[in-house]
Amino acid sequence: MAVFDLALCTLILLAALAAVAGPGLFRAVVFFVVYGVLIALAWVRLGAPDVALAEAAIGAGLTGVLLLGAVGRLSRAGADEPLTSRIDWPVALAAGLVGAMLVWAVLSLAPGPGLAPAVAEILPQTGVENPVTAVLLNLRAWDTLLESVVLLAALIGLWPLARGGAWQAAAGPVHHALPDGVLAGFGRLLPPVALLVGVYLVWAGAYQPGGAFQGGTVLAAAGVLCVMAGLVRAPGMAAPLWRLALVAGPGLFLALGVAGMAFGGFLLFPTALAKGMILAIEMVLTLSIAVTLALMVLGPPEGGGAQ
Amino acid sequence: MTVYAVTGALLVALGLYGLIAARGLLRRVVAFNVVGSGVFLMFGALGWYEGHTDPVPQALIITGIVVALSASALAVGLVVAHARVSGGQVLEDDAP
Amino acid sequence: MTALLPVAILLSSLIPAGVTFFLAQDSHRLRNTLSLGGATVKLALIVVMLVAVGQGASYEARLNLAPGLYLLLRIDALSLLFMTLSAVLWLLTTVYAIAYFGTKAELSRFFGFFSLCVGATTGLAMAGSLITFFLFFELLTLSTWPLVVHKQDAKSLAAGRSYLTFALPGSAALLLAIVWLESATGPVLFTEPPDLSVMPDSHLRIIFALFIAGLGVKAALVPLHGWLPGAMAAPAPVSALLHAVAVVKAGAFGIVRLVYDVFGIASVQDLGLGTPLALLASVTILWGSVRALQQGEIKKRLAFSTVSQVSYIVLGAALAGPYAAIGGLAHLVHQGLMKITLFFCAGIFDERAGAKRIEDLNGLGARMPVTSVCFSLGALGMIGLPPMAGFVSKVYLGLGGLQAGAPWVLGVLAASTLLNAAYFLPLLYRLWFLPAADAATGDERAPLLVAPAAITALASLAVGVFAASALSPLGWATLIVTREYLP
Amino acid sequence: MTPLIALLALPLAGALMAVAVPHRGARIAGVVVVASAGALIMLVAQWGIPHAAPGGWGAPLGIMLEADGLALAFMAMVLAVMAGVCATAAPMRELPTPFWPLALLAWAALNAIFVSRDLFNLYVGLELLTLAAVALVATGGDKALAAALRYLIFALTGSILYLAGVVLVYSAHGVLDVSLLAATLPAPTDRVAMGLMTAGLLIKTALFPFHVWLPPAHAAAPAPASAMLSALVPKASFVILLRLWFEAMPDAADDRLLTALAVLGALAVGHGGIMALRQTRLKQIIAYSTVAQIGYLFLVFPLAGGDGAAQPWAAGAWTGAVFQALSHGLAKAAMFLCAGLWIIAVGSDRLEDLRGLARGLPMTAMAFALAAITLMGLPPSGGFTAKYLMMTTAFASGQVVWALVLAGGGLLAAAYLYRPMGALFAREIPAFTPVPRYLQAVPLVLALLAVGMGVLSDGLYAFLQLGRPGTAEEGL
Repeated sequence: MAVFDLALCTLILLAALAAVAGPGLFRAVVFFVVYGVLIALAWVRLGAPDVALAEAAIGAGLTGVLLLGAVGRLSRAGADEPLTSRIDWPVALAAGLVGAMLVWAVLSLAPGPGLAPAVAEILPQTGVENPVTAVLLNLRAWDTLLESVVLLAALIGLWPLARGGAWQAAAGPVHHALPDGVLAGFGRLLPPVALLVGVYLVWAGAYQPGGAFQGGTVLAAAGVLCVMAGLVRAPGMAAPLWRLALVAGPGLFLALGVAGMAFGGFLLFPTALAKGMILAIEMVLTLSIAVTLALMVLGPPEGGGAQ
Repeated sequence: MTVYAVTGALLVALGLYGLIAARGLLRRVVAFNVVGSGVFLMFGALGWYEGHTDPVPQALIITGIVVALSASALAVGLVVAHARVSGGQVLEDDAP
Repeated sequence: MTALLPVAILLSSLIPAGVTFFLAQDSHRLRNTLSLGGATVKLALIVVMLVAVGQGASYEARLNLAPGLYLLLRIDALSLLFMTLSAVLWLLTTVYAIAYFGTKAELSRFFGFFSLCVGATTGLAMAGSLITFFLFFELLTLSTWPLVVHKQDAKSLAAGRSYLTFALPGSAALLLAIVWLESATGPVLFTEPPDLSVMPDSHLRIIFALFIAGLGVKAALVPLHGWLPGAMAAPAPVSALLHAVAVVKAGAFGIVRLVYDVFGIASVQDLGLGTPLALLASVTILWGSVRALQQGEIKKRLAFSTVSQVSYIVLGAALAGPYAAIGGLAHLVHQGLMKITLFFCAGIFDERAGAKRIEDLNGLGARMPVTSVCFSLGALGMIGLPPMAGFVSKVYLGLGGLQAGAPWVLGVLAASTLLNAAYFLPLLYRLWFLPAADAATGDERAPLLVAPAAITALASLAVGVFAASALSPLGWATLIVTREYLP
Repeated sequence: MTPLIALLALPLAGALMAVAVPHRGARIAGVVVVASAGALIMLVAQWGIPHAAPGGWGAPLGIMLEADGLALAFMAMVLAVMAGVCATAAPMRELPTPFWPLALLAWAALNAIFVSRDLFNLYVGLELLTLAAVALVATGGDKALAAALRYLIFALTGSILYLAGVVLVYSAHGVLDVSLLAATLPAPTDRVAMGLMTAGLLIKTALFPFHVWLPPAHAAAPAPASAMLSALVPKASFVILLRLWFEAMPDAADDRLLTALAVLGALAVGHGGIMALRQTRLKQIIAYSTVAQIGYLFLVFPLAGGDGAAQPWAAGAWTGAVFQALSHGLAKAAMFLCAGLWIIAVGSDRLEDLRGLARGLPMTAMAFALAAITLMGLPPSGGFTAKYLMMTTAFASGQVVWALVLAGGGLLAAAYLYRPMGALFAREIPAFTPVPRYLQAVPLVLALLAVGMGVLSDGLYAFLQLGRPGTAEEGL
C-alpha cells in the first residue's frame, strides 16, 4: 500500500504543479480537474468517503465547470493570460518557508483519535447514524447553517456583477445549443436520473456517505446541463420564485433552530424528533443548494434575454 | 498516512506561490483551490488514526470545500466581469 | 462640598453654545438673548460662589472616565481669580461682539463657538486635576479655530492653519508630559502635590520642558509665539478674546499652575528650572517689544505687545518669590483689562474710521474722543505709568526679582518699559497731536461698541488706583499667595 | 428566544428576507435595527456574560457562543453604525438593490464572529464576512471591480493561512474552543499555528504592509458600503486576534513577536498618515486614515501581552485598544457617511469640489469635525480615552516609544484631516443639491457617539471588564 500512497501523492503534486504553473490556462484547468479526482481518491484511501464525494462533486466537478466556463468567457472577452516564465524568488522563498514550517509541524504531531470516540459515544442521541452527518447537522449545526449562508452570499455577490446592472436578467451568457444535438439528447436523459441520484444522496446521508451538499451538486449539474443544452432557457438571476428557493433551505434551518429554543436551546434537536427535523432541513437545503449552485455556475447575467 | 499530510503541506506551499506570484487572475483562483485542498488534505491525514479518520475534521473539511467553492464562484464572477470591463485578466498595479 | 455650582457655571456657557449652533441665521434676537443671558447668568453664579467661598464653602464635581482617569472640578482662590476675570470680560466682549457684527452672516456658528470658548476657559479655571486641565485646554484650542478662520478668506485660513500647526504639537507635548508624570505618580490633583521623588531628576526635567513646550504655545513664549500675530486676521472681538480673556491667558494660567501646584516652588528650584524659565520669559518680554516696535499695523503691534506682556505673568511664576508671585498673578488681571481695552478700541478705529495702520490714527483724537481716551489709558497702563495697573505689576515683579536674588530682572523691566513707551507713545502722539488727513472720516455713534471699551478702561485705571484695597486684583493675589503658597 | 440568539438570528433572518424580497431591503434592515436594539438593551441590562451552546452539546463537540463585554460592545458599535448606514442608504436611489441583502449578511457575519468561541466557526464567519464585503465593494460598479478583486485575493490568502493554523491547533490539541485551548498544555507546533493564524488575520485586518488592498477598495465602494467596510470589517479579524493572543494561547506570546506586531502598527500609523496627506479625494483620505488608525490597535500586543500581561497596567492597555477600535468605528462611519452626502450634494469627493460646503451642509461639517477630533485622539472623545490608557501603560512599562507613536500619529491625523476641514470651511459658496436635515443628522449622531464614548467612558470601561482575559491584570 505504501507504494500506492507514494505514487498517488506524487501524481497529486505533479497535477497540482501543472495546474498552478503549467503553460496554457485551459490545460491548467483540465489538470486541476484531474487533480481534484486524484484528491478524491486520496480521501477514499484515508477512509473518508463523505469527503471524497464532496471533493469529487464540488471540489473537482463543480469548481472545474466554473473554471472551464470562465476560460471560455475570458477568451471571448479577448483577455488572454499574461505570460510569466520567470520565477518570483521572494514569493517562492516565502511560500517555501510556510511549506517547510508545515512539513515540520506535520511531522512533529503525534496521531491521536481526536474527537472520534466522543462522537461515537453520543451518536445515538443525534438522530443520524453517519458520524460525519451528525457533526455537520447536529453537533456543529451552527457552522453548517452559516456555511449554507456563505454559499448564498457568494451568489448574491454575483448580482452586482451583472452587465449594465441588470441583476434580474437571465443568468449567464447566451447559449446557442442545437435542440437536437448530442448535448441536447444527453440533457433530456440526464435530469430524471440526476434527480434520483440527488435525492438518494440526501436520503442516504443519514446512514452512509452523502448529504445535502453532495446531492444538491448533482441536481445543480443536471440543471446547468439542461440550460447549456438549450432545453430550457436560463432562469432569471433573481426571479421571484428562484429567490424563494434560494432562501428556503437556510430559512427553514434557521427557523427550526430557533424553534429548538422551545426544547431548551438554539439548534437543539431532541433525540426523538432529531431524525425528522434533520431530514426535513436536508431536503429543503438540497433544493436551495441546487438552485444556488446552478445559478452560480451559469454566472451573472451577460445580456441574454431578460425575463 | 503521514505522506498525505506532507503532500498537503507541499500543496499549500505550491498553491501559495501561485496565489501570490501568478499574474493571471484565473490562475490565481486555481492556485487558491490548490492551497485549500492542501490544507484539507493535511487536516484529514492528521486525523487518521487506526484505519479511520476523525469525523470532526471530515465534517469541517466538507464545510471548507463548500466555502472554497463559494469563494471561487465569486472570484470567477469578478474575474470575468473585470475582463469584460478592462479587456485583460491582470490587475494593474496601483502606484503604492 | 457641592457639585452643583461648578457644573452650573460650565453649563451656563455650554447650553447656550449647543442651542446657538442650531439657530437660523436670522434669529438675531434669540441668539443675542442666549449669549448675553449665558454670560450674565455665569457672572451671577460666580458672584454667588465668591460670596460662598468667602464664607468657607468649597466646591467639587467629579466624573469618572476610566480607572485613574477622571475629571475633577474644584474651586480655589486662583480658580476664582481667573474665572472672575474671564466672566467679566466675557460679558463685555459679548456686548461688543453683538454690536460689532450687527446682522452679518454665519453668526450662529460664531456665537456658538464663542460660548464654547468661554465654557472651555471656565472649565480650565475650575480644573482640579492635570487631566481635567488638559481636557479644557484642548477644548479651547478646538473651539478657537473656527473663530480664527471666521472670515473664511485666505488670510484667515492661513492664520487658522498656523494656529493649529503650533497648538496641536503643543498639546501632544502636553499630553506626553501629563501621561508620563501620572504613569509614575498617579493622577495629579492641584490640591495635593504629587510625590516627585518616585522619578529621576532627569525625567522630571524633560517632563517640565514638555509642559513648558505645551503651555508655552498658548502663552506665546518665544519661539512658540509665531501663530499669534497671524491670528490678527480674525475679527476684533476674537482678538480681544485671544489676547485678554482666553487663549494666551490659559497658557499663562497653566504655567502658574505647573510651577505652584504640580511641581511646587521647592522642586522647581531644586531641579534648577526656575532660572531658565525666568530667562525664557525675559527673552520673550524683550523680543516681543522689539518686534512690536517694527509693526506698522495697529493690531500687529498690539499682538506683539501681548507676546511681551503675557510673559510678565510667566516671569512672576518663574521667580518663585512671594512678591514676584503677587505681581505675576495681579498682572494676569491687569494685562487682561488693559489689553482688551486696546483691542476694543482698535476694533472701533477700524470699524468706524477704517484705521488699520498707525498712520491712519492721525488726528482721530478729536473726532473719536472717548475711544481715544480709552486707548490712551490702556496704552499708558501698559507702559507702566503710575498709578495705572501696569505700574503696580511691574513694581511687584521688580521687588520679586530682588527678593529672589535676580536683580537682572530690574534691567529687563526697565528695558521693557522703555520699549513699551517707544511703541505706544507714537500712537498716542498721532491720535492727539497730528492733524487728520483731508479725507478722514470717523465717528463713535456706536454706544454698544464704545461702552465696553470705556468700562474696561476705567477698570484698568481703578485696579491701579485702588490697588491697596483688599478687593483689588493685587489684594486678591496677595491673599492667594499668602494663603496657598507660603507655609 | 434569548436576546443573545436574537442578536445572531435577526440579521441572518433579515438577510434571507432581503434576498427573497430585495426591493424591501431598506425596510427589512430597519426592522432588524430596531429589534436588535431591543435585544442588545436587554443583554446590557443583564450586566453579565450570557452564553449559548447551539445544539446543547457544548465544547469540545459543539460550538460555544459567549457574549462577553468585548463582544457586546462591538455588537453595539456595529448596531449603531448599521443604523446610520441604513438611514442614509435608504433614500439613495443610485445604490444597487443587492446592497441590502449583502449589508445584512455582513452584519450577521460580524455578530457571529464577535460571540463565537470556536476557531473553525470563526473561519466560517470570516468567510461570510469577506464574501459579503467584497461583493459590497463590487456594488460600486465597473470602476470598483479591480479593487474588489484585489481585496478578494488578499482576503482569501488571509483566510486560508488562518485555516491552516486552525488545522494545526486541532491536530495538536483535539479542541477548537478558545477557553478549552487555554487550559491545554502547550504543543511544540503552537508557534507555527499561531504564526499562520496571525499572518492570515493581519492580512484581513489590513495591517501594514498587507494594507495595499484597503484604500482602493474602501474608496471605490459606494459611501454607505465604505462606512461598513472601514468601520466594521477590519474589527472582526482584530477581535479574533485579541481572542487568540490574550485568551486562547497567551503563553505562545514571545516578546520579540509582540514587538514586531507593534512595529508594523507604528509603520502603519506613519505610512497611512503620509499617504492620506497626499490624496486629493476625500474618500481616499478617509481610507488611508483607516490604515493608520488600525496601526494603533497593534500597540496593544507589547503593552498588554507577553511578560507585561501580568502587570497591573495591562488591563488599561487592553481596554484602551478596544476603545480605539470602537471609537474609530463610529467616527469612521460618520466620515464616510458625510462623504456620501457630499457626493450627493456636489457630485464629487474631490477636495476642491467640496470647498465651502460647510455653509451648505453645516451639520455634516460639524459631524466631520467631531469625528476628526476622535481620530486625532483629542479630548473629550473615545479616541482620547483610548490614547490616554495606552499611553499610560507605555510609560508605566517603560516602552516610551509607543507613546511617541501615539502622539505623533495624532499629529499626522490632524495634518491630513485639516485639508478636508480647510476645504469645507473655505469662503466659496458652491452650487449644491440640498440634502434633508434628517440625513445630515445621521453622521452627526454617530460622531457624537464617538465623542460621547470619551465622556461617559466609565461605564463602558467597567462593562468591557466583563470576561476580560485574566492575563491582562487590573490596576494602576
